[in-house]
Amino acid sequence: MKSSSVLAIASAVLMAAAASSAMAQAGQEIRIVLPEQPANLEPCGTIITNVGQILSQNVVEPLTVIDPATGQPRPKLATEWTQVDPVTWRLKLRDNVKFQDGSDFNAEAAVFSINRMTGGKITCSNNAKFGDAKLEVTAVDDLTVEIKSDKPQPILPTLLSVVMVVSPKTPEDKAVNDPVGTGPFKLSTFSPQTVVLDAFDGYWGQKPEFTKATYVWRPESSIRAAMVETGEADLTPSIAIQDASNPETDFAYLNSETTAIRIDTAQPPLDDLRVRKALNLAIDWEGLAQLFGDDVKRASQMVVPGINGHDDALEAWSYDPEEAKKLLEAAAADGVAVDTEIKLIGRNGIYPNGAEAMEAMMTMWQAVGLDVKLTMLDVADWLRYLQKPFPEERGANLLQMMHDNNKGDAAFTIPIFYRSSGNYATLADPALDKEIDAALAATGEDRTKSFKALFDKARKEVVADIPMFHMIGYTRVGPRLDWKPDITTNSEIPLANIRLKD
Amino acid sequence: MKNAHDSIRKGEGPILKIEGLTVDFLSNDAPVRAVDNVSFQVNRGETLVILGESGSGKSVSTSTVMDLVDCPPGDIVGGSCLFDGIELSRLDPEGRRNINGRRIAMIFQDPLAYLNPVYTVGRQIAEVFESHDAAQGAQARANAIELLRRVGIPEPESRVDFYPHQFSGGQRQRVMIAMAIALKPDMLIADEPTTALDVSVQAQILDLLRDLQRETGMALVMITHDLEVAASMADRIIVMNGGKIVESGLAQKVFDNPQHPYTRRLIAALPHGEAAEASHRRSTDIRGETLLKVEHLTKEYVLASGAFAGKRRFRAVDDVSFDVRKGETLGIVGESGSGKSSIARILLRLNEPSSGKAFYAGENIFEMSGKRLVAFRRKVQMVFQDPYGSMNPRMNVRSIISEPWAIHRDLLARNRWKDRVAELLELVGLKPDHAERYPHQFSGGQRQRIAIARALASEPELIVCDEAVSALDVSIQAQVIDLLADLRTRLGLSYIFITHDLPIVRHFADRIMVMKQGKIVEEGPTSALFSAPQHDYTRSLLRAVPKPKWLMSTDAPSAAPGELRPERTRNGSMAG
Amino acid sequence: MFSYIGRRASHSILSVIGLLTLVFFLTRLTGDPSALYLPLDATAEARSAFARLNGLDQPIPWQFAEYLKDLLHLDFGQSLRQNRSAIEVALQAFPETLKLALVAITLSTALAILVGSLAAARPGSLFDRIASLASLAGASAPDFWVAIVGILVFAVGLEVLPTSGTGTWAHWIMPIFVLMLRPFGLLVQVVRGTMLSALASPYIKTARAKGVRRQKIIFGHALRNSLLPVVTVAGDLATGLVNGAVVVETIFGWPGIGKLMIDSIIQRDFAVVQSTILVTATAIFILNIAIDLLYAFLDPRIRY
Amino acid sequence: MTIISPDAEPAAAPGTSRVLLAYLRRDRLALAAAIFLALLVLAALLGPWLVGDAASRLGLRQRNLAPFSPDHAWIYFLGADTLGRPILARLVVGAQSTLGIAAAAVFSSMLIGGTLGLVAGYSERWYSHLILRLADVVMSFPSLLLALIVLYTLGPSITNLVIVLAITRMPIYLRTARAEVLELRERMFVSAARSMGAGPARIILRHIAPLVLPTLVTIAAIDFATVILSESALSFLGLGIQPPDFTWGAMVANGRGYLSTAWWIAFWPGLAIMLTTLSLNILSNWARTVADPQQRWRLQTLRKAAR
Repeated sequence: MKSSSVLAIASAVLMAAAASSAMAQAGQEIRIVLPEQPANLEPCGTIITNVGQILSQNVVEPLTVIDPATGQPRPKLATEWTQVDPVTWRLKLRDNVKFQDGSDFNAEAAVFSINRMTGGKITCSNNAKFGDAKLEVTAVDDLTVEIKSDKPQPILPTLLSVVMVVSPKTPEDKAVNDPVGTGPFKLSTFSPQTVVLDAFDGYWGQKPEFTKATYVWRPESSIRAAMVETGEADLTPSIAIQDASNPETDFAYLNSETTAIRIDTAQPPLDDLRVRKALNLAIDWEGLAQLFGDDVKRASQMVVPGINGHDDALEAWSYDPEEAKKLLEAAAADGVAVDTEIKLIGRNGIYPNGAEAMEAMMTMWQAVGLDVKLTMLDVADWLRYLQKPFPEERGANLLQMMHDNNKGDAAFTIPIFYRSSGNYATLADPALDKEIDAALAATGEDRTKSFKALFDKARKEVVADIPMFHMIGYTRVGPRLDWKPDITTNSEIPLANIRLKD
Repeated sequence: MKNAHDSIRKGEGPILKIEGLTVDFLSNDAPVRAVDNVSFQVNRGETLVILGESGSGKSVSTSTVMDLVDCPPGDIVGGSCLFDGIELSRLDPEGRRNINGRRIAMIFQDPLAYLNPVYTVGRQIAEVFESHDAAQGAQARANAIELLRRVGIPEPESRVDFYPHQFSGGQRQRVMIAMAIALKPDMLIADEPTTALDVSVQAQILDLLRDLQRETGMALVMITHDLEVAASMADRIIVMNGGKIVESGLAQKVFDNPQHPYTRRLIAALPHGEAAEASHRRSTDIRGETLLKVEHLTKEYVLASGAFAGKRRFRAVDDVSFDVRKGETLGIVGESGSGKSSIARILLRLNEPSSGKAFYAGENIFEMSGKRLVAFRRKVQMVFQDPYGSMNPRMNVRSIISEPWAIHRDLLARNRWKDRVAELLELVGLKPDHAERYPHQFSGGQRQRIAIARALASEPELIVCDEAVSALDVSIQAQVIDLLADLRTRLGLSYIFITHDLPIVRHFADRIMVMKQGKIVEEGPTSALFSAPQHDYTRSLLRAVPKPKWLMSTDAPSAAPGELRPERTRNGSMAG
Repeated sequence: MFSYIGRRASHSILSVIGLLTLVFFLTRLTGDPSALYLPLDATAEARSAFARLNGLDQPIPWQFAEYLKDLLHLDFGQSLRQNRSAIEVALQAFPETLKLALVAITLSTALAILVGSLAAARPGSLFDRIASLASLAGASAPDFWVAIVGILVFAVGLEVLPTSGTGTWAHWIMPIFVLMLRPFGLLVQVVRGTMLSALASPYIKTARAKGVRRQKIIFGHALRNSLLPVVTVAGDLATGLVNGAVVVETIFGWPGIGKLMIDSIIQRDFAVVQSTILVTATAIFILNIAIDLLYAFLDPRIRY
Repeated sequence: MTIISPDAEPAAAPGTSRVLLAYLRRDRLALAAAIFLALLVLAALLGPWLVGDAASRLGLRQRNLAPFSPDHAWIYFLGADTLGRPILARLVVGAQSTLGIAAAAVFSSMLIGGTLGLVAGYSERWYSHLILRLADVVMSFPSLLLALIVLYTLGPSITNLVIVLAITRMPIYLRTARAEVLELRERMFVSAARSMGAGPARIILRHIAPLVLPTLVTIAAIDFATVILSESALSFLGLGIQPPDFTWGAMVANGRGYLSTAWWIAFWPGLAIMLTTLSLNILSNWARTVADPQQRWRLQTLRKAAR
């Protein structure tokens, strides 16, 4: 009696297990667990990580995509593009593309999508990539679009990678949670627990292997890792380094993020170059790297390799506490108040182990004799220090920051940090401003060289920041999937690229 | 039924025989011996009264019979309890349970606390039947209704579904009795069953107990501290003191010819009717001037009685006028709810009156405020019924007595306080070195002395005593009253002495005012009121004082007024 | 009774209005949300456009007046984050929390009553000691710690429960267990304490003198009288759960109002913050009135 | 008692502290709890002096060092945290901030809540109603929101954390104090004081407050545990104490990500929290038994009479 009932239970459990695995295979469903709940599913906000990871290239598609290897734009819904004159670009669009609601993709639809983004009637995060550019978009014929801008836009095709094309039936003046695009999947449900996508039969390109994709979210990295381990999910991006313990399933990838500390060059004693250099030299970089994993790359500049303008030859600061002390002594001898209290402003949850890194750096700076005090702030509070106008009476401060340039060009980095008008810049050097303007206007080889020169100058002469690391992301991929993350994983997870192992 | 069969054997010798019972209560220090080598027996059908003051061990000995003493901290050191030939201490819990409620039943002093507040009385009575598998469900309920009718609860069919708090004190005790007699026990233990009740209600309950005993032939063990109740009920009497039996015998013999000094002292303290007239402590010189004059005092309460019914008004004090002269003691007598305590609280401005005036030394008390009120509160002091409750348990005696000086700063310089406390303590018969102790370290009588010392501290002219001696044991009552009378003579005080107990005021008051339902029904000099009461109510109050059993004619139990007595079921048949 | 409910309700409405006003002004002290809603590299124009679009450029008292005006039309504002009506967001999340809280508080109260009464029936016994210590130990651990260890042990190690999420009954086990720990621990103590004093009360003596069976004395007489303080504490704990199942919701991915509230607070989604507080505060006040009515039901002496 | 003649000696009170100690010895669990708490307070007071700056000494090359490693100094006995700092030293230093925050929060909420409760209970003026509505508002005000508001407007600091915790716990004391006062003010000795002419201030401070205090202190003991736990929950949500300051709660919160790989980082501080709150609960249970005259005998050495 007893043994038979045990047997019955055991067989029931086994059958249930078998059934669930069989279901997963038959349904060709993929389950992805994200770190955060997407607040909304507005296609104009795909540069927000958790929106982009669901929508981008799955539900909605951009006009162009960036090649992760070269940083150059490649065709997507726009098949080719030509620069007619410095302020005008002409795009050819893909033919035979249909939206998930049945309407046709054509020049009108492209114009509508661009105008919806730039129109200002909805809050559109993606639009920020265009800065303050004014665009005038017209449909030349059914599959040709012309874009005129008020000033030269040498990298417009790169910028077009954030233009998500939406059905013309989408409201123009209202943000939506039910996006309709041209992608291989259409939105089925969006609830506070889950987002479900179903395959779109009328997709123009190659059919993905999955017919259904389910997204859930858990903030705790260890739980997300556990979900993939137990088979509750197939894939999770951005797990913490300590959870990336299984080389079979956990893949490291250089993401496009660069961590750094900004030095407020306007505040004494940080206005002294020697102090700024000492700050860079006082950090035990090798030790600090332990916090971020073996694959982390020491950064010498604010963009990752592969971005147009990155200087591979530029060397990072080394660890030399003795030299740092000497520099500080010299500065002190010149009357610089090196004993002023310096506020180190960190942000909660900015990146994994971010707070630990700040604590460690504070201790190291204190070791060379600087009076550094750490303050960890909430995002909104921290933003007040990051962006202009800076708070009055902020005093000498160092600011923890992370920069993500995944758009292939240093133009998305240099002006904001180093030009006096830059939103995060504490510098105000007219000569430097001029150099930057020239570089931005340049094209081709010249552009690359100018950017490299600027990064060199920033590292060696200006020292307005303390570049830390090019960060590594870890993704856990379930054993039945054949897929590897790359630099774009932080902004999109195209389901069409994921294959099942057989 | 088994019970019916048992109850026939009336008068065939002892139903309960207790031999050498000794019970300790354990604590950190040496065990406290609550019952010390006590032996007695209860005969079938008789009434045995165990008389003793608080702490004499009278309740513990009977609780042991009912297995109600928690062990630990209780500890039955030795002795045997033989009930109808069964040694109780050898029974297992189930055996004890079978006896409790079925063969021995018990009723307690405070029925409000001893009835479960969240169940209807019907359910609690029915529980007796159900616990002993005598009846279930509807039958048990029907039995409960019948029992309620038998003990004199009006409209038992509807009242059976009432909760204990919806009954008056006397009715609650009737409910307890109904519960106790449900299975016609062989023995009923009544532990101070009438102590918290008014005299007239007390008389009714005692009558009921007597009637029931006659009907069922059960033995009745009555525990009381009240000599008059004891005399009115007892066939035999046991006097306990300090855990020991000091005297026992036939009731009349013990009362008429007490042997033990303790018993003698107890009986001497009893304010016997005519004797009080001879040995009274009334004041001798009453100066003519009027200290307090109360005119048409009325206190009305509005009772909100639910959402649908209108508002009901209730007059606690109804158009009362009187005056108090200097050096005089005015006694205010009435049963609970007569409004006598409301008057005290209003006069001290603890509650506000609805209308009326009260002039103290010519000034209307109710219009006083600020400094005038504070000054008035210095002149008039109050002594409360419960001396322990009226003192802050966190303050020592010195702070308690010096509090008036802390409030009325000009009364006494701080450096004189210590000496004055010592003086006052001596004045009320305590030792000066008691000043550093706390109220809980004193006995009830001592606490009341401290309360009097506190009242005297502000050098008052009038002291209002609200049931000031009612909570004290008989022998202590007399001492405190003597003290009050002494102080009156020495300090020229006036008293308003509020009580429910007529004999006590007879001893002490110059004039007496009898109150009923907020109104004054009779007022006059003490001796006149006792010798020739004018009002029916006063007469009935005087009559309700229990008379010794041996002086009563058995077939005419005194019919007491107050509560209406419903018709009794004549045949007295009990269901089951 | 009805007038009592009316009075309580009017007090509650007053409190809710006060609460909403306080929250309105205090949340505005926490800074400008536009920085959080726009990418870090958004232009100044984009920021001011955002503020204008969402009415954040007006002076705060003016914004409050607007808010009140909309409230009268039962318009609770739009969520900045979620592109939909704020009250809808809150009302969608609330039942999830309520389900969790009700099950947790009911189970822990029932269990605590059982364990606490048995412990009080034999004070000092082995059962009493173990029950007291174990329940207290459970209540003494940080809940998120218990939750994560629970997942690592039961979902990853033993693979008998799902890690997190919603769906089957198995998904309920761990969140409920974690939520129950603290209420259960505290309630066992309360039940044990009140039972001990109830068992020492006079009416228990009466019951014993009547020959009532021991089981009935404990569960019929003593327990019935101990329920009032238990209900009080359970009510307070339920209030806490309605307001604060945040940790469990966060860890187990339960889409409840606690998680919604904290997300909205951190994201400065003011309309949603206001709506969640409106919903939870209303629920708490209703709960309090319900508890008062339960008192009257449990104790016939209480009449309002 | 027998008849007490006026000159009979009232019972003398034995030395209170000696009796309490004897009661404590009778309850071994409570004794253990008391010893643990005493050691803890000692560690919090002397600890920082004992371990020096070890609590903040970086050891990036011995990150997540496992406990009980024989080849490291004794201070690494419990292992090292994510920055290679010795956990033992951090526990000792963290004890100070953890207990300090909890004590300050509990004390101030008891003081403020108790005072408001006294006023609200004794007086029936308009401000009593205001206080009650205020308590309602505070009670339904989510503590997390309050934490964020304070964190943002006043900045992250231990003082501000104390403010948040104190405000959220306040209504408990307010309501308890009020309920007690409502009962106490009807008591005879309050009437007696009033009839003697005592004003409201004197009655509240001299007569009522001393009797309310023991109840509040009992609640405070349990609340102490609650505050430590709420503080750790705030840390978990990132709204609690901010680095470089830390408490046990923050240590658990920071170590939670390592539970599967380096369990000791979150385990030791979690254990410390658990033992502390457990001890407080056990002690407050003990205190309740001592205070209850019907239960007190359980803690007494019951000496039977010789028979």
